[in-house]
Amino acid sequence: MIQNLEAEILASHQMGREVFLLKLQAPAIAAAAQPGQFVHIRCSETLDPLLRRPLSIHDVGDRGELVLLYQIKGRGTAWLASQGAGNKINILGPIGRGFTLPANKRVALVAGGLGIVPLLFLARRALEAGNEIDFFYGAQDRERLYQLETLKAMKINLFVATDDGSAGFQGPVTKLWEHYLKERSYDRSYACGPRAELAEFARLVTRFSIAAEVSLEERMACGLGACRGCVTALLDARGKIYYENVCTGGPVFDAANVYWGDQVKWNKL
Amino acid sequence: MIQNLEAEILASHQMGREVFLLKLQAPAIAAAAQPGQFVHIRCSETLDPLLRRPLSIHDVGDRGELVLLYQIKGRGTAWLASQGAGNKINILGPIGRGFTLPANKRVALVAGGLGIVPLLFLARRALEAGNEIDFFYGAQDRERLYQLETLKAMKINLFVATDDGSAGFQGPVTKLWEHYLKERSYDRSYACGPRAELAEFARLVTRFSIAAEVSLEERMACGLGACRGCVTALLDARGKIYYENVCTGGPVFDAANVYWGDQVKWNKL
Amino acid sequence: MEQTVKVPRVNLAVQLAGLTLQNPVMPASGTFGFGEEYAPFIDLNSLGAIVVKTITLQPLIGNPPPRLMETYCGLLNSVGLQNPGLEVFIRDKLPYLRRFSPPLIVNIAGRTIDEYAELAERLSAADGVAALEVNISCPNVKEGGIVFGTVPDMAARVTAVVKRHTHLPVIIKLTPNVTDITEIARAVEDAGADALSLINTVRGMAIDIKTRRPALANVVGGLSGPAIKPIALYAVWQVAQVVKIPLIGMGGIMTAHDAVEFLLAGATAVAVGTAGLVNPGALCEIIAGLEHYLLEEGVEDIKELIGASQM
Amino acid sequence: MEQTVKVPRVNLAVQLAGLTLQNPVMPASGTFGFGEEYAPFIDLNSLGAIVVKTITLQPLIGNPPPRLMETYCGLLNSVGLQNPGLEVFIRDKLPYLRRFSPPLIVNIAGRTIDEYAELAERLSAADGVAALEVNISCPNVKEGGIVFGTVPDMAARVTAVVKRHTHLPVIIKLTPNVTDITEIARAVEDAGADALSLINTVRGMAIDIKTRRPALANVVGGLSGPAIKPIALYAVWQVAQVVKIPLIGMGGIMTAHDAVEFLLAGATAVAVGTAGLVNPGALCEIIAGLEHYLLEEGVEDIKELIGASQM
Ligand SMILES: Cc1cc2nc3c(=O)[nH]c(=O)nc-3n(C[C@H](O)[C@H](O)[C@H](O)COP(=O)(O)OP(=O)(O)OC[C@H]3O[C@@H](n4cnc5c(N)ncnc54)[C@H](O)[C@@H]3O)c2cc1C
Ligand SMILES: Cc1cc2nc3c(=O)[nH]c(=O)nc-3n(C[C@H](O)[C@H](O)[C@H](O)COP(=O)(O)OP(=O)(O)OC[C@H]3O[C@@H](n4cnc5c(N)ncnc54)[C@H](O)[C@@H]3O)c2cc1C
Ligand SMILES: Cc1cc2nc3c(=O)[nH]c(=O)nc-3n(C[C@H](O)[C@H](O)[C@H](O)COP(=O)(O)O)c2cc1C
Ligand SMILES: Cc1cc2nc3c(=O)[nH]c(=O)nc-3n(C[C@H](O)[C@H](O)[C@H](O)COP(=O)(O)O)c2cc1C
Ligand code: FES
Ligand code: FES
Repeated sequence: MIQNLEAEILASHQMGREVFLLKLQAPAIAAAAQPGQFVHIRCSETLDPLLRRPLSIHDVGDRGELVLLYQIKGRGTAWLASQGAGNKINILGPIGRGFTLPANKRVALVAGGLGIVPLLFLARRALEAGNEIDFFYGAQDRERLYQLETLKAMKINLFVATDDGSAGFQGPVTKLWEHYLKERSYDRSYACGPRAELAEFARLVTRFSIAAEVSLEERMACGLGACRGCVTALLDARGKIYYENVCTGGPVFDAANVYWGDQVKWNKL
Repeated sequence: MIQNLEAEILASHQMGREVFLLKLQAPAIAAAAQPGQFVHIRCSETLDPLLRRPLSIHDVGDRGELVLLYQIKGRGTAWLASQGAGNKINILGPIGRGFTLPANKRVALVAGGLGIVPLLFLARRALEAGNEIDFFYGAQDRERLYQLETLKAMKINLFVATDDGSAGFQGPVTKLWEHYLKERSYDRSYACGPRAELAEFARLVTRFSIAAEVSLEERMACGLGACRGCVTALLDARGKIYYENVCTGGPVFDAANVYWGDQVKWNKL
Repeated sequence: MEQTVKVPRVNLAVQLAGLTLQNPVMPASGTFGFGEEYAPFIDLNSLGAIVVKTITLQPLIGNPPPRLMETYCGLLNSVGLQNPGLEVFIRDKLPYLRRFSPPLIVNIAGRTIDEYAELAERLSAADGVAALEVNISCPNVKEGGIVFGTVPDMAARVTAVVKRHTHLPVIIKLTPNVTDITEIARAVEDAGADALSLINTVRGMAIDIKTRRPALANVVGGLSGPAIKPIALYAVWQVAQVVKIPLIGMGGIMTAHDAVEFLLAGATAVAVGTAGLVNPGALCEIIAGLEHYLLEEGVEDIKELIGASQM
Repeated sequence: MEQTVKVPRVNLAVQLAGLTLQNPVMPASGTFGFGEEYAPFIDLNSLGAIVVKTITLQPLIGNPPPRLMETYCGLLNSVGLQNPGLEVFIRDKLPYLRRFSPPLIVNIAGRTIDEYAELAERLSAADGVAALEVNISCPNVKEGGIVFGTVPDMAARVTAVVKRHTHLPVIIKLTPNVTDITEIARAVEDAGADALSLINTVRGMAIDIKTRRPALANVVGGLSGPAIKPIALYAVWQVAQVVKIPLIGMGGIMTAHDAVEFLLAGATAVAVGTAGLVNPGALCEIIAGLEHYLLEEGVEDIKELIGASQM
């Protein structure tokens, strides 16, 4: 069940120029959290900004800690970054359908940029379930490869790509994955990152016939499935478009069901 | 000239259940401040609440300190009360026409409730200018007689009234003043407090033919005389109503010029 | 043996178009889904009424994303009446909703007058529907919706037709996007409306300055939330001066304080939309806040507040 | 000897109805007094234009207080066009305003069409007036003002008459309180308007729940500020699709970001009202912010932004 609670900030660490790691005390949410789910946060004490902001669950701790990782994008996240340890913030969660957790399988996780957020949590749970993990992680440059040390300490096969080549392969993480796809096979794959990268990921999994899930983003209001505002275009069995809530129908979707074209254009049909 | 600056909070003391004394470092404003003037304060880091809040200048210190005293009334003042030492707030000031400062005269100052705010500052300056001061101070009860010790330490004749009789005379401060008016004469008098009390004060000064000034309040937007939003009804020489900005035409007005009736009713004329 | 009887000290109940509401607070259509989404957070039985998302005859897939954009103290939406259609509503949603005691108000929209008629008829035959709220004011669909809401004659025709096809109380929901809302209100009252809901969202827009494209795929959206409260309150006040039928006020109600303003302006009940999207507990907090306000002010019956603001 | 020449790297200038504005930012009428009130805070010479409070033929004492009420992200006002009248304006205010280089736009309102004509004629004869902004949209006065702004025919008549009585560019200021603002805009364009200002305030109201009286003595007020930005932006967008004359966009502009949205929607210039009431430096901060934005985005000429948002 989704909790609506005031969570105390245990710590807020700056991880990069505009990226923060936030540790909250929220046992009821941490206990129920599944990788791929998110929390919906009030980022103001006033009515401006008005709406909550969704942030994926990055990790949970043994003592009810809930860990988030986010980038300052606008006023909501800027407010969040201004809150220090001891402050309380109002959060709803855990929300949404997370990733399908495999057991004893070979899986690939493909993270682009802040796409690392839910995939780190997924990697941890997937390891516990006895899976073998190839983890592909791409970012603009080495400074933006957040949580690299944490990943290195995990029993996963880590592959790194950066746009500028400052760490690992130079180029998009999907390109890097493509190299390995020819030689390594997967039972399932998972991706989170910018939409263009996810579309490329979806192209690859179709070509290599791999079951795949992606985590999508849309602007949200309620986060509860009530307002129908956060939809994304999916394809039904006959290839016809329909709109599904990202908040409760997702944020994780089967890559094969997602309509990867320009969603706006469909309006004209 | 009106300053627009970020002032650091030196201290914020709670003086009563909902009343706070705020000390700011604002040398440019403190140096220019005249009793009766006010500052106009942004009470939010967001756009909600939107408008500034006017607060009278309560006192100034030797090292550029500006002292305010206010009661929490709504969201703006509540925000202000949440700000602690070291924080900076945006203030405009000093604004408005203050009290006419007498020299070597006998004056009466009549304060009702938070009306003490500008009158304490006036008393200090009036003392410096060699005046003899009868200070009448009324409040609901003794707990709400803020700054009583400060007043007692000043070379003024202090007369106290409370609605419940928990300190001094039981009844309205204007009633108390009326007793003394029969035996004491004044060159000039000054009042600040709830409008009903000011109206009664105005009645008394007319009856006893004392020159008198009152400090009025109206809701404000700009505080600069630009929007014409903060007007109060005054009477011109022929007894006809006109509207004057409280922010720049006041907040201190000659009691004889103020229209004390229901301002709204004039609309119908 | 002594007994402690908890006597409710204030009366929150109001009468609205033949319905008795235990309190005047209900969700605004389209912001409460079909009720189930809020069940984890509030007791639906504590509401004054339950109001569901607009139902159309056929399922509607709605507008493409992005459908939402936050504005200063406001929310733009262009959901476009996405809904599963009448049949699925009756089959899949109504049974759940019937479990709750507050009157169920079903909001309907047609593309044609005939569709309004059919919706009214079939919902009146369904068990568990207490009243119809007729949406002639959605800014997000091209056909139907708003065209019916801006021309007094059309508004009256829809009202009359719906009235002929139902025995249920008919509430007409008005748009603020008109030169004179009282004209529409009067036309609709004359045509037999039992109550009015006002206001629907205010048309608005935002532009994404990075992409230089309208922030909503649909370009125009409906503005809701605290930003529009003064507009909504004035609409209620204006209409309350000219009609006799009861009003449901809505638009930017965030707190019990806001709700009291709407009652004083002449609303018999209030609906809460955007506030519930931000805070799922909002409806119940507003109900509790109203009770608290009445106790504080020494008002025994909330009905005393209705229309009590006068110049 | 080397010389460092500071070359302005971006061009902020726009053309508007024959006027050249060094940048597209001006104050909104009625929020900037007669300029002098802001002189302690900003250099009036840095503005794109100067716009003064509405002038009427006779002095107006305005509406009784309270005239202001804050709402969520908004401001309700019912100043009621208080102003010293045409003669005092020309005698006491104009000489001061003539000292500044940006074009001076004088906003006028009449109670009758003849009054508009006389205002236009006499201001055109005065030295230092660059253009007239014709207020046919004030929600706070009973006569004149808004009645002219809601009926296309009336709006066109006022426009034509003003045009006949002046050689100055004529800007007509429209109200958003209509069913279809494009209809009014077209009528006014056809009648010869050189530019349009939109929007004036949105009618709204608030109630003081303590006294149970309307918060404004005048009951209804005009809503301005960030709350109305989406409404204003949509009005600009809509009108930009149907008229050829340039638009001055206004309503809730708080930041350069907001101003860019208005330009993208089709405004040639923008006016800033409520933001300046909250922060006296707002106009200059917005001008600086626009320059910064152009530099960041690599846009050399701000004119490239005008109407650049497309679906
Ligand atoms: C399910 C989900 C999970 C997410 N997880 C993370 C995460 O773990 N870490 C992280 O840094 N970000 C995450 N995001 C994105 C994050 O929600 C937005 O960056 C944030 O809401 C921006 O808020 P703001 O007030 O700072 O910026 P705003 O000023 O509101 O917006 C800045 C930009 O962000 C976009 N945006 C605003 N709100 C949303 C929204 N609700 N969803 C998507 N985009 C939005 C705006 O369109 C704009 O382009 C997630 C989004 C979703 C939908
Ligand atoms: C010149 C002047 C000097 C003042 N000096 C002081 C002072 O020294 N100490 C002090 O405690 N208060 C003072 N006030 C009153 C103070 O400005 C208001 O109490 C404050 O603005 C309320 O803001 P809020 O957000 O807390 O409450 P809100 O929620 O905004 O309002 C609460 C109540 O205060 C009224 N109010 C709101 N804004 C104003 C305003 N600008 N002017 C008058 N009433 C308003 C509202 O109508 C409402 O009834 C002064 C007012 C003026 C005009
Ligand atoms: C996301 C969203 C969806 C809405 N959908 C509908 C709808 O389907 N039918 C309807 O009559 N009104 C709809 N509305 C309008 C609301 O019922 C209400 O009239 C409006 O939002 C003003 O109230 P608020 O400010 O409390 O949200 C919707 C509003 C929002 C925000
Ligand atoms: C206090 C106040 C007074 C105003 N007076 C006038 C006026 O005299 N004439 C006019 O045409 N518009 C007047 N307006 C409307 C503004 O010019 C502007 O159209 C409106 O406020 C929207 O812009 P904003 O949201 O930036 O304030 C006034 C607005 C305010 C807030
Ligand atoms: S955000 Fe409301 S349905 Fe998803
Ligand atoms: S507050 Fe604007 S004129 Fe006084």
